[in-house]
Amino acid sequence: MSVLLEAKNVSKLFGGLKAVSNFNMTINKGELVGLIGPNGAGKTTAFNLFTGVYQPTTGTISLDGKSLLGMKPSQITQRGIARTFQNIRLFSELSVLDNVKIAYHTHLNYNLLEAAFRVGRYMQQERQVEETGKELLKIFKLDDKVNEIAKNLPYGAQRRLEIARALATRPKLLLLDEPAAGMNPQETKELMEMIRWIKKEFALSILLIEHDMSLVMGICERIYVLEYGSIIAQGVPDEIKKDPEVIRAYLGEEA
Amino acid sequence: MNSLRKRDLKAIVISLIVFAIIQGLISSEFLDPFWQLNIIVICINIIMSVSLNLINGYTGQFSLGHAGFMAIGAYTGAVLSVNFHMPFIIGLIVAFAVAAIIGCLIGLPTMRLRGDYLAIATLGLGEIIRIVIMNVNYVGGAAGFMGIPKTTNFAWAFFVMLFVVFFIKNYVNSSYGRACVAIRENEIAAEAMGVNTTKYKVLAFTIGAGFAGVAGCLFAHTFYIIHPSSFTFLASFNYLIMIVMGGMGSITGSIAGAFILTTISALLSNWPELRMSIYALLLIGLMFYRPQGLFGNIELTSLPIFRHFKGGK
Amino acid sequence: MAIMLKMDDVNVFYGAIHAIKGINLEVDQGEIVTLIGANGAGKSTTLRTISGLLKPKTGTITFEDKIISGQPAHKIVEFGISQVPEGRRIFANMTVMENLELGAYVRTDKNGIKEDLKRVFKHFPRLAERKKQEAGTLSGGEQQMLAMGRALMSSPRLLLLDEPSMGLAPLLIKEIFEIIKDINKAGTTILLVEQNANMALSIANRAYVLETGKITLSGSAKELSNSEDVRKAYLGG
Amino acid sequence: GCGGQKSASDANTIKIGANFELTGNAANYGSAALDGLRLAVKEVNDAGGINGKTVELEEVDCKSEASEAANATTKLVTDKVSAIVGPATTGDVLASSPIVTDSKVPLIAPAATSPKVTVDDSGKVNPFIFRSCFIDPQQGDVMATFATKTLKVKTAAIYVDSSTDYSKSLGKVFKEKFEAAGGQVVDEEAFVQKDQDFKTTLTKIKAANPDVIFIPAYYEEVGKIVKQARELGITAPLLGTDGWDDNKVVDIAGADSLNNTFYSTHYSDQDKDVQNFIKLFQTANDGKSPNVFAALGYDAGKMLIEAIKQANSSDPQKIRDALENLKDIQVGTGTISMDKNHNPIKSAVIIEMKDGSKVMREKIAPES
Amino acid sequence: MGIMDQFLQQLINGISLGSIYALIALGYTMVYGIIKLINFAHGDIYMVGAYIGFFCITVMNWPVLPALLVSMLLTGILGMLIERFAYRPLRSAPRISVLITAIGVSFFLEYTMMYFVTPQPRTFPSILDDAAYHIGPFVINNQQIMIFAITIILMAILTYIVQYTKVGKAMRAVSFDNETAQLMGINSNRIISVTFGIGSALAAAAGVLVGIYYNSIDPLMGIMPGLKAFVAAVLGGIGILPGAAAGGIILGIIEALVSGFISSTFRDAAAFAILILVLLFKPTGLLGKNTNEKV
Ligand SMILES: Nc1ncnc2c1ncn2[C@@H]1O[C@H](COP(=O)(O)OP(=O)(O)OP(=O)(O)O)[C@@H](O)[C@H]1O
Ligand SMILES: Nc1ncnc2c1ncn2[C@@H]1O[C@H](COP(=O)(O)OP(=O)(O)OP(=O)(O)O)[C@@H](O)[C@H]1O
Ligand SMILES: CC(C)C[C@H](N)C(=O)O
Ligand SMILES: [Mg+2]
Ligand SMILES: [Mg+2]
Repeated sequence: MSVLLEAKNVSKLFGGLKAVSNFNMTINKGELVGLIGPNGAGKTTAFNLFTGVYQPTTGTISLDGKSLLGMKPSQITQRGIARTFQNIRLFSELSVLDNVKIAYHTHLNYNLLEAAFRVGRYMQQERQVEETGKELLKIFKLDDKVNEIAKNLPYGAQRRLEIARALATRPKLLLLDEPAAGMNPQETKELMEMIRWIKKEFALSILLIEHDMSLVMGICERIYVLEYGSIIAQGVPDEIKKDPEVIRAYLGEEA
Repeated sequence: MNSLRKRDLKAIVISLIVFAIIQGLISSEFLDPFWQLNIIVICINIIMSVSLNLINGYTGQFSLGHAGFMAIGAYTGAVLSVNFHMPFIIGLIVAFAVAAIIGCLIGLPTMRLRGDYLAIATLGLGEIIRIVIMNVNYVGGAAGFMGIPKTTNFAWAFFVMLFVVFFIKNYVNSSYGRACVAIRENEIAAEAMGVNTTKYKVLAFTIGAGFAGVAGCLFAHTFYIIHPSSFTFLASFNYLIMIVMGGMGSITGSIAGAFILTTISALLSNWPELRMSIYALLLIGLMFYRPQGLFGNIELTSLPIFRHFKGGK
Repeated sequence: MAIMLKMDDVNVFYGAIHAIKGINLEVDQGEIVTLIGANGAGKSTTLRTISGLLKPKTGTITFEDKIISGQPAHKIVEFGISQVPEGRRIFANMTVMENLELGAYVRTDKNGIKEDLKRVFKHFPRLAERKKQEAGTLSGGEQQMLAMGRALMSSPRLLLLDEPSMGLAPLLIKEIFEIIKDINKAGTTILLVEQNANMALSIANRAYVLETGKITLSGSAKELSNSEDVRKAYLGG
Repeated sequence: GCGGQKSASDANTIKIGANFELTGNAANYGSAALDGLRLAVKEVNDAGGINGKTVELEEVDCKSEASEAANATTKLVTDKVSAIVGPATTGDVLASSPIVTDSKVPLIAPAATSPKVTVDDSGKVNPFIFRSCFIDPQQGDVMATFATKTLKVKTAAIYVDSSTDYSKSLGKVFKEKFEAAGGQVVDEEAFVQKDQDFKTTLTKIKAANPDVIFIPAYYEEVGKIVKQARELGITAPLLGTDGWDDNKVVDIAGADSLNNTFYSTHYSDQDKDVQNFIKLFQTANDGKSPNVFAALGYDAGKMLIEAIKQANSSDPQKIRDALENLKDIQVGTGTISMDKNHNPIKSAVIIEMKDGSKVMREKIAPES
Repeated sequence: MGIMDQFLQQLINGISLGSIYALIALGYTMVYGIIKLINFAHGDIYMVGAYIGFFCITVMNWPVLPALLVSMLLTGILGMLIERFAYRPLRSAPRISVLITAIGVSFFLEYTMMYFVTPQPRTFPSILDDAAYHIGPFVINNQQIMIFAITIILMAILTYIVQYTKVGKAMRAVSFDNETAQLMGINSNRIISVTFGIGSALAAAAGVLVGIYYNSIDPLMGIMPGLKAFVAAVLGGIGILPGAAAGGIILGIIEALVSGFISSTFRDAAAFAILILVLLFKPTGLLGKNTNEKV
């Protein structure tokens, strides 16, 4: 197995607060990894560091062996990391299809004048985006809603759309931040199936943050546990479940 | 897809018909000079509002300095005609370029600001532009620039407007426009989709500023005279009102907003003392009646009646 | 037991969207009643309507024999209903103490307020430690505690809780549910909305199931947790 | 409004446009000049009109703004007036001038004193623009001479309104003449219309310690500047020009502050040449006394009426020709003739303010 | 006068000008803080305050203090009425429409006032004896002292109200989250109304003081100071009371120094330039907290 993402000794300070400290993580190609830990442990911050929203105070992060330091989020997306957000961030006034179309942004290369006068590469590329976009939505059972405004979708559909949109950027690594938040146990079960299927279908690696243990223990191949910005444990689900440190800090007794 | 171009073609034919009718009314002197002038002003205001809408409505960047760029275009155009005797078309092009370049230079640092902070910064920049002009004696300073030839006629105003509207319409319906709208909807998510938000914000600001410059050049050649006081932040408010009234994020809305407000203003000139009070009440009333603007963010042309016009979906 | 809250054929709209379609619901004095349902079923809408943040288009809500529907939100607090809103919504730029004081905004009985403050600190000792801290810097679980403490400061007879476990780590969820039970034992009636239906049913007396704005099932918490339909739809098994 | 083709001068009337600052910063000048013009028109109509035709005034407000002045003038020429009187101030006249030139309608500016009004930068006389007052080089000169000869000062500061051509050009003339007479300009400052606070700049001027301060400006700002200057403890004489000649200055600055100030203007009401006009005006206006700008408006009206009489036509072009050749006609402020630059030859006076009232210090006949 | 003396004299000039900006800015910031509205009509409320004061002093022949208080009271009520009838109906509308409404209200106040009092400036009578105190080479007059003192007093009262009283806490709560404030039992409409009242009364105080200081008022007098006050509020960090006061004074001083040492025609440009520079380095103003949206 080859390494896709590697974070070495990463720390992030907010003022005096060490949100992430000495963080080390590797994700291999094709892996599905979980990241758990108490509230405020620094999980989302880790995502933000991977995607260029924040720059690490110290340490290095690399994708496919190439450093991501100093890159803007948009550049990192072009390199192949896509994400969803803890609090859904759709383009809420736009149609479902437009949400996905925007994600193809980096794969379009007609220039400003071609766009303004609708000549050259414009027509052909626009047609292609429209078609691929619709196909993708079909996979996520959103094809009957292509023209609906995103904010009018039910919550679950919004979560699906956010994942579809992330996939449209054609990532190598997909980061999911609490995809099951606000879902009931049944909905969570369905989501679990979907994540498995995506990983296979799109042949990518996934890193996910989640507080719902049924999901995390159910699908993750490996799990990292964060507390106060530091990794306190890592391993396969069965090890993690039994780890006394994890039970003390996060799971609680009789987990 | 060819239907896209067909639609454009149809729209152009319709525009030509509109042009022919109005030009006929002017030539036959059915419209008196007052209204002839106002029709030109409407075209200029449409350019202003549509270009501002690209910045405010589509890209979601709250700019209150649009009149400043108009001033740049106006003074550039005026200097070229009066002091360098350049043909009008050169004036328009250079006005675009100068306003766009300054827009870009201003946009680069300020587009980092958000919301109301951006609004006040752009307002301030608009005022700075105006105050600098006020201190340049070469263009008449605070006393104004006089003796500009009256070159702008209805044909110039109309066709330049048509060009600008089509340019911006096609722009927003491309991946460029989608990037802008994505920024408006959620900047962080837009970045996560690979949209270089700074680039597209500055680009929208630059293009918007450039076309405001074009409008300014037309404006300068309409009234014989330009004056820094025509380009205060109150003028910028006026264009803002037009796009809000029409509906942010709707080009047809901006056109309607510019048309309606300019016409109302002109009609009210019959009651000079009460004109502004009535105007103010109308404004407030319209906001109560339709807070999201007349068209919201929907294009008039996407309403059902217009569908078959466009050749269907 | 006396009926404390009663919703009678209540309909709520967001513009044209018919979010709540003729709900009938009762909460008795001293109970924990839970409202479960899928995303967007209308659970929060129901609570917001009771609190007066939304006005029902038709139907009435009665609280302790007074009709409260149509009253503004700040009046309803005075009647004795307090809500812990979805997502906590603490006043992040104020201190913990100031948040708690705002909770007691409608009250004038200085001694009563002091009593209740003590009570809150007993339930949530961690808040007592952090009186002076700016609320926005609290951890997620602490913020949830503050939101509940703040609601208790108005000394409500009915407490509405909207997804108190959302986004919390498993350990904290357990803690919060323990506290809810304590509060109820101390005499406050509770209407609880939860996605975490297993937990909710485990502490509730009775439950209602809400589906796209309608109540489709109701009964004792035990009955519902054993119901095949409920388990399939909401409990993940 | 729509279809505004109002009847042009027809068989029985001659229509004259009156375009004045009725609101805005220079409203007092405009309204005064219009009062004077109305008086002239009333007189001729009472006397049976011009060759049987009544003179009709179409009055428009240029709001003391250049662009509005252009709009208002456009409206007048659209309504086919035979000639236009006004606006009062230089800037507004300059804004109107290309329009009347394009449509070949003569315009008489009653009070616009900048030379640019009638003669452009290249020295070409604008065929359609005339005036009924003296010009700025004259009053700039008068004040510079007064400063050096009468007040015997060595240094001056100049504080101009950079938003008016009037003020800017006067500042220039004064500087030239003052330096030519051996004086030294120690500080030059500018403000713009509608400024409220002048103290900061006045502090700077005070630091330069000039013997006099020359402030060619309009009444609103003059009043505030004088007041704030005195508040700052500036005791030096303040010099001004015809823009000072409005009672508003006294209202704002207060009589005390105005002591030790001097300005040039068109006449003094103690002057015997104008007594006749003053009486006429008082009778027509319930005893209200005119100011200089009413007189200039009256003069403009008189000149225009005389030109129409001589042209015996309501044709703008013919009226223009007649205006160009006016000679020795009797107007409110004396007898005047039009020179080749479309300027009448008039004398200037210097007024000193003493406890709120005007005292004539000098009357300077034009050098010709 | 040496350069240092000149500098100090300009500082005095700047502080008195800045105190006026500060007074107007306080109201701006309060209103912004509570409903996130850039109340462009605020400058015109200040104008109305000046006219009411003018009326009291010239027509009713009242002394300054009662005129000031009555003007504050009536203008405060006007502010509440405007909020009630123009802004409250749009509480759930997009912010930009409320902004346009505010511009509408601004035009309405300006031109309706103009219709009744004519556009011509009115001259305030000199009522305070403008005794000037010469301290060495500097001059301070009564009015400058009075403006500064009134500003400081009002500012202190206001800070006390907002920080320590129940109403003040309610204001902060409504400002942070209107809906949740209602869940605390706060009648947010009433609180918003009170905020408008106080803000408008402060503007009225500034209006009367300016009338006395510059002794000239006109219906459009509010436009520029209104804008400057807004700039001052943003400079200090909008929504923050001490920020508004500091912003106002700083702005006044900058303007004075620029006109004193560079050129008064660049005064406004310099004010805006400083604002923009500050924002580029501190996007939420001098005293503002950096509240970057948490991702
Ligand atoms: N932009 C920021 N500025 C200051 N502090 C921050 C910022 N972002 C995060 N933090 C702090 O860093 C810490 C880690 O936050 P983070 O959001 O990563 O937690 P988390 O593990 O995702 O928690 P949760 O499970 O509740 O989502 C917290 O204390 C948080 O308050
Ligand atoms: N402000 C609003 N405007 C329009 N529709 C809304 C609004 N708020 C909620 N809705 C709609 O009303 C319905 C009920 O929403 P509600 O928030 O009550 O659901 P919920 O059961 O609390 O769901 P969740 O588990 O996600 O909190 C949903 O379809 C939602 O989309
Ligand atoms: C009315 C006058 C004061 C006008 C002044 N003489 C000018 O030329 O502008
Ligand atoms: Mg998180
Ligand atoms: Mg909910």
